[in-house]
Amino acid sequence: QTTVNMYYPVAVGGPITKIIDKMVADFSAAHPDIKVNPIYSGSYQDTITKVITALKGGNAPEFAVILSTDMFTLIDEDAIVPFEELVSDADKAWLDSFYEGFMLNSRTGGKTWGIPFQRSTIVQYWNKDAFREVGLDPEVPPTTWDEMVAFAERLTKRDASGNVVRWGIQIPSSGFPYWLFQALTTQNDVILANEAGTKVTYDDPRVVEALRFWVDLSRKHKVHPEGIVEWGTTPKDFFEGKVAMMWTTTGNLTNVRTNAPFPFGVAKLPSKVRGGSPTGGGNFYIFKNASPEQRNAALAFIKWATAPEQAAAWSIATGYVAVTPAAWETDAMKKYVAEFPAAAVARDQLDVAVAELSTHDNQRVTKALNDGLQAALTGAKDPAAAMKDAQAEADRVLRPFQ
Amino acid sequence: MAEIVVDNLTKVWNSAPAVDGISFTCASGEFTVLLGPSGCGKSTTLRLIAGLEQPTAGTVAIGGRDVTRRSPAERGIAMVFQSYALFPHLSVAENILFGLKVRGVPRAERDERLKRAAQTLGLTHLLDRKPAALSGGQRQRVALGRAIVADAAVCLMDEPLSNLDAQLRQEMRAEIRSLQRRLGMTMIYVTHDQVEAMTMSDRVVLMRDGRIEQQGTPAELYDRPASGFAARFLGTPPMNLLPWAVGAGLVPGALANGTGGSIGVRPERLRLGPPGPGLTATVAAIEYLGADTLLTLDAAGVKLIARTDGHERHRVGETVGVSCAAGDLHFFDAASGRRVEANGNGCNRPEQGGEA
Amino acid sequence: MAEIVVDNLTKVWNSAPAVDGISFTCASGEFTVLLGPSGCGKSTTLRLIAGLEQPTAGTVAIGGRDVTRRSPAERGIAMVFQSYALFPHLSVAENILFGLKVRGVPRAERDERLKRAAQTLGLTHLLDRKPAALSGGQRQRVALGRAIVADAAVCLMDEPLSNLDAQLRQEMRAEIRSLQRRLGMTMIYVTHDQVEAMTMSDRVVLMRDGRIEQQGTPAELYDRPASGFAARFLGTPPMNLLPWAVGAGLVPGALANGTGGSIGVRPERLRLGPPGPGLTATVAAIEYLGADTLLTLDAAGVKLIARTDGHERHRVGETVGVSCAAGDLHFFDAASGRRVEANGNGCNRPEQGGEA
Amino acid sequence: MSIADRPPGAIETIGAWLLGLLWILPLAYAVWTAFHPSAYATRFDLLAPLTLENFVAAWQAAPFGRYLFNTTVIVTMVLAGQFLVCTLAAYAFARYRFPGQSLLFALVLMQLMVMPDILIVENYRTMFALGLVDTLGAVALPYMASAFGIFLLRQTFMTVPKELEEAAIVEGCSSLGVLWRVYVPLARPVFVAYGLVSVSYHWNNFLWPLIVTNSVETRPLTVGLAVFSSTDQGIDWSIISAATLMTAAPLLVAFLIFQRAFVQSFMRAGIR
Amino acid sequence: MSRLRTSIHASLLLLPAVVLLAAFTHVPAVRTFIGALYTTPRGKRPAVFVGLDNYRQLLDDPVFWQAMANNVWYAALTIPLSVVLALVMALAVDARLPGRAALRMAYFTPTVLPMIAVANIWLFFYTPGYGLLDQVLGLFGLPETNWLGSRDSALYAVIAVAVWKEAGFFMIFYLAALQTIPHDLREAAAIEGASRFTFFRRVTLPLLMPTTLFVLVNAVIGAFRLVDHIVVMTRGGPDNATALLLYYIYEIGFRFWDSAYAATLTTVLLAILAVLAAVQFLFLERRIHYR
Ligand SMILES: Nc1ncnc2c1ncn2[C@@H]1O[C@H](COP(=O)(O)OP(=O)(O)OP(=O)(O)O)[C@@H](O)[C@H]1O
Ligand SMILES: Nc1ncnc2c1ncn2[C@@H]1O[C@H](COP(=O)(O)OP(=O)(O)OP(=O)(O)O)[C@@H](O)[C@H]1O
Ligand SMILES: O=P(O)(O)OC[C@H](O)CO
Ligand SMILES: [Mg+2]
Ligand SMILES: [Mg+2]
Repeated sequence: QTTVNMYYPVAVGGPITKIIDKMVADFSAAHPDIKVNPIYSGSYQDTITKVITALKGGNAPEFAVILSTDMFTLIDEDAIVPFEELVSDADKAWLDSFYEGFMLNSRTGGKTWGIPFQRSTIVQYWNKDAFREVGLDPEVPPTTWDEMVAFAERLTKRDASGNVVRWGIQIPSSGFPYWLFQALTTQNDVILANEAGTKVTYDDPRVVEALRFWVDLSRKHKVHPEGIVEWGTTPKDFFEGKVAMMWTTTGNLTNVRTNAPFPFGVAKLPSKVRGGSPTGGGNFYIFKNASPEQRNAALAFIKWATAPEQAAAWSIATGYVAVTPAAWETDAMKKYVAEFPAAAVARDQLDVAVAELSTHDNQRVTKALNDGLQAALTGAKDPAAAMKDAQAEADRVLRPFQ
Repeated sequence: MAEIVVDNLTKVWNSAPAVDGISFTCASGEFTVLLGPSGCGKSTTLRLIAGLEQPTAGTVAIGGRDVTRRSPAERGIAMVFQSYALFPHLSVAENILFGLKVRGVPRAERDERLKRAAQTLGLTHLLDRKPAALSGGQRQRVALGRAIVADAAVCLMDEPLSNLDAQLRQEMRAEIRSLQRRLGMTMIYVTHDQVEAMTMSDRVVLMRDGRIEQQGTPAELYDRPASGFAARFLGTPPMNLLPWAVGAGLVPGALANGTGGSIGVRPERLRLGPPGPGLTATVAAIEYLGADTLLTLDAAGVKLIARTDGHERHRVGETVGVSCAAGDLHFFDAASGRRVEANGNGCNRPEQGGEA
Repeated sequence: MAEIVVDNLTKVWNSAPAVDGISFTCASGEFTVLLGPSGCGKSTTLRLIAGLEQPTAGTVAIGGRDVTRRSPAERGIAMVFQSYALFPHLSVAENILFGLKVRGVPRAERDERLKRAAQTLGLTHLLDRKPAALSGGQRQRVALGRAIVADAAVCLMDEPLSNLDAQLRQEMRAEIRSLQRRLGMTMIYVTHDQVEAMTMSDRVVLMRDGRIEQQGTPAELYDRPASGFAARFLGTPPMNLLPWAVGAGLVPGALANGTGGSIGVRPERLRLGPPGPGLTATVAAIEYLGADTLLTLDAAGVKLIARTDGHERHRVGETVGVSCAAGDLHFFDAASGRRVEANGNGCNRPEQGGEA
Repeated sequence: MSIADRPPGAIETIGAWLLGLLWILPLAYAVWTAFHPSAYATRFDLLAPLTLENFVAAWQAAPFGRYLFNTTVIVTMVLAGQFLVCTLAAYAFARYRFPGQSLLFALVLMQLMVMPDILIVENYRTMFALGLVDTLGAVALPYMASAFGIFLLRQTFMTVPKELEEAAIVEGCSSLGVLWRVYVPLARPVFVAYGLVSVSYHWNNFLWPLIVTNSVETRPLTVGLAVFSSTDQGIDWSIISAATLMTAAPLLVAFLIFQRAFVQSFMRAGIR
Repeated sequence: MSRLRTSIHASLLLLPAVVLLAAFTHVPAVRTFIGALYTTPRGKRPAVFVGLDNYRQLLDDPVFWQAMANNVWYAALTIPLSVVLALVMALAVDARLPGRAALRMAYFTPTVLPMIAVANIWLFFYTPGYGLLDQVLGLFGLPETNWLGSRDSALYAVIAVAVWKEAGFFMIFYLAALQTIPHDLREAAAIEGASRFTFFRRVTLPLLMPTTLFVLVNAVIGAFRLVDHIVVMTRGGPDNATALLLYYIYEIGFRFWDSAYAATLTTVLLAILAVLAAVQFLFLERRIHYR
């Protein structure tokens, strides 16, 4: 019997550890020769910390679920093996069975380093009651930036003394502002990083334009709260009626469904030049220090876990997007979508999805962007200047990789 | 102005009363000594007067004002603690000046008072030391200094001289007494030293088990002790308390027959001579004290102590006759231990109890 | 077995010597009293013997073994601290038994000893209390109890009775003395109480400013004080030290003329009578002490104190004649203050200094 | 009642209570939200319905029973180790004079500054080399010698009156005897304080236990708690609060039991 | 006791502490410092000796300087505030206040509650609009404020949490230390007419100095150490407005995995703390009355 350890994070609410345990138990029943040891390892951030600490201590796990964007970090640490080295020719097809949008973050240099597992995109949620209240059609979300601004202006409500009691739109800007910003840049038809993860285009005029749009939402149009908007409280702001429309991960779907005290809608993000959203979430990675048997065992589990039935069950339980088109064809999934059509929005958006910003020395490079975004949003810097500084910093960090 | 009236004062610690309904008055400018055996409640009484403890019952009035619920600071008192209570982080000078600084006495006057007190107490060369670097007696003097400089209307002292040598103590006695007179302080003073009690005080309050056994001038207490306890408590060595039969033998023929009560006579009142008609005893032990010599006498199994001149020589085992003047005898009731007055000039023991 | 030899012991605190090269021997089973004014180095000497301080110079030997570098625990001593040093977190019983527990004395014996000590000290009903809930005298008794139960070969006591009343103190004196005798303890005992020094000790070591002024039996010190200092230190009230001219008047005709030295006479040796050929003085003050009365006399501007019978009555302002026996006079050198022996039986003052 | 412990005036009382209310606000909020449906997490309505669902949900999200046991074992080990190791070391620093003392003390204080979190990679390596990864001992070991404890106890021991040590020595106590019979009992309020603080810290310690443990058998409570804190899908205050109360309750109870130990004033009270 | 024996005793007493400290602090710390002289090893690229290059990089790093400035400001506010509050609290709950036990509990809660959870609760307090703070201020008609999301207020908001956390923690030690002050001193001072304040200033405070030294050293170190709430609440944002040194080190070390640079920063931070601690120690230790 082969034993393999799997680190996994919990990034959404609900009894995730129980679901994983059950998945593992089901797998064991089918593969008595493999023992998978699931090790809950905190949040995404905790998990990568734990993995790399263990790695540096010479004790890395055999495989793990880690953010897709950490791919370059793991490659640079020489921690993981590409799946091409593991799969038989017959399985090559399996590598192509995932949504292309998700694979953008899982491949580089022609090799597949991660397998999509708990993946997401950004979607917009809107409060139908608020729409109705201001005379908007509650079933029609904005589909372009201009529409969004127009809607938001109507939705923003002020009390007698001029204090805002409801904002029209909210795009969170704490934690990983770059991710939400990437939606804006994508819509403005610009890609932030090359596929090799060695170059970024923060100072592209279209990027600056996207940022200026975000800043203008609060400064010029006054339909978006000023300053930094907390990611963690945004859903609550929505439930509280403090905002009429919000952008957040599709992973929040279950949360919104249970907690919103009003009818709500879910839609693809609006478009400017084009539509689109970055993908997000975690991939499976297999680590180098695993023995060949362990690698095969891990691979067996990954394959099993991403097979249509499992992927569908996982998606229904968590709100993540099932990672293969096949999964959406299963009966369970069809039934679920029929019951709850909003669940399909994120998938539908995959057609226009792009890779989440990911480069070598990823955290530093994204921090450069985050800092620039926050500087602009808090009014400390002009968008152009902020992006110029961010570009300079990113270039400095990426120089060794070019 | 600073008369102290203690009325029915009671303090109970977990059900056991330490002070049990005592009342006394200390007139303004008077020097009262609190006397009594260890644990009888002297310090507690002082602390109640100072306001450091809240009484279980009773009141304290100072200068005609009921201060029972007032804070110590409002009572206008100075105090020497039995435990000294020196501030360990302050130098001797700072300890002494603490109260003056607190009260905002001007610097020049402070320095002046400090200088005077330090001189009186022989602390001048120690002013910069911390208490930890002082001898026991020096610490006690610092505590004394703190009370002296205060010039308070009421001064409470709890055995302020117990750790000083005889000579220094004598000087301090004189110093305290004259200070008290000069400033017209009302003083309540706890001591174990009989000489202090007798020489310094205007009044003595003798306590026993939280109650007052007797109060009066020192001479009253010494000459007419109200009870066997009072009789034995004042005077070193203490008064001899003898069974009727033995005591009567000291003044042959003068006393009618009687039973029950006891007869007291002070050691210094006993006269030794050759065996005669009166009491005969053998010398059981001899203690030479320098100025005096104490003889322990054995009169048919009853022990009594006689104080004689320091140079008078007796031998252990010697048989002597013991006598005294009829007026030197004290009578105490058998049951209550209270004093019974000899009626008339004669020494006939009254069968009927006197005061009590 | 437990002889204590102190040799040239010196302790300097920041350059000022507290103990300055003292040497004395306390034979096994002997009771030595350390006497001296406040701050003269008594406690320091005791602490050096106990090993609580390291001497700057000199050695301490106990039972023939040099223990100067040994820890206190190795010296086999018990000690009563001047500050009591009770463990505040332990009850009275636990405080007393502390050392026995440390030394692993069996429980039954511990209980036995505790019971005995508590009874002796009158602490039986206080055994469960913490020190904070005790009166001053009770605390001191606990400290005493701790030393008593130890049954150590050497016992050091620093003013162990200073906070007890006269009566209790007398009992304790007897108790300590008999215990010391019974167990053959070697005792070094610091006290300010003259009576303790005189009655309890086999030897007295009188200290002054860190040095030994005089040592000997109590009677030697009282009867033949080696200096004016020693003469005045022992005895209450202290010896009168008079200028030659005045002192000579006390024994008219007996003394040759002389200058310079001083003449000492103890207050209890002065005899008062009607004014006569000798010294004439007026009564300046009267202090009634109960057993005695102290008269302050003024002989042409020189003050002297006389102790008289407690019942003798004089009046302030009265003129009296003062005299004494020639043998009661003590002579001291003017310059050194040391004793000068009167030669022969007569009382001629020798012009040439005696000893020293 | 002695003057020393008379009640203070009304203004001080009110001030102290206002400060107390301010300080307890987060806990009060946690209690409010934990017992109400999440819709009331931000609305304070006296008539809001009460519920235990948050607790049920929190309890089911992780094996809290087992975690509680692990935490208790870890905390006990840390505390016992700290008391022993720190007491001995503090005693040496407070009462002995030896060459190199200041240097050594400075080195100890350094641990106060070197945040253990910064050293986790190195410490993980050490634990791995010792074969202790994923054991309860590994969680406790790095914290047993605490500069904080040594410093604290040294400061306390330095204020113990010298006479008491001397009395004990005369009574025949060895060095350790003095420590055990005089210093430790006299420092009791400080030991209680340190104990409470140390227990609280390790009860809530997260990163190191997360890194060095891999299994349910060794995980402490905080790892379970972390399931709810800032998940990427937003904060659910109701469940976080319920879980927080669940994990912190034993500490709150312990504090209420032990806080009385702070009023046992006795240092110096007995010597004269 | 001879010097030799004293030294042997002392060494034995210190042995367990020294071994543990060395194993889990000093040796790893030294290895970390040495790491600061090399590049960060990554995967197949081994570490290369670069001498002081990492320090040079640090001098040019604007985020480092920003974190430094933030931290100085943060320390300048949290240290005095938390120490003074701690003392005030200790005095309050040492006295016979009604409900003293409950009050102690209240002050102590920050120590008991896990930071990961409690930081989220603070997040609620600071939430614009319906957050507790804004709800209360709203009663006075004040507009909503983005406490954590604005550069002007974020650092203060974070400081408030730190003070909340630290004051109750230090209070415990002051409370315990207050018990070592003999009652009779308070009595003596009362007799002398000293007000509570005078007694506090002239007696309590000096006698609490050993604890104050302890608390101060810890407060200084704490001001550079306590970053859990930053991790949860602001992650150093907005735009590094709440980045503190240790948080920045944490980010470099465990998010960027640039261990060499993190070691460099650690060394600098340690040097700062060592100097601060030593200054306090040398300055205060001599002025402290210990018994
Ligand atoms: N720790 C110390 N540092 C400096 N000087 C000290 C210290 N301890 C005592 N002294 C000084 O040494 C001298 C002798 O002190 P010691 O305690 O031996 O006196 P003592 O004879 O016991 O006096 P007392 O009868 O007042 O207790 C005193 O002048 C005292 O001030
Ligand atoms: N805090 C306390 N708690 C309980 N009992 C106490 C407390 N303080 C004193 N006592 C008891 O009260 C009684 C009277 O104590 P107090 O101190 O007044 O005696 P005292 O007359 O001053 O004795 P001493 O001469 O020994 O100092 C004693 O029996 C003592 O044990
Ligand atoms: O919240 P998730 O799981 O959708 O993922 C968020 C982003 O990937 C963060 O970079
Ligand atoms: Mg008393
Ligand atoms: Mg002394």
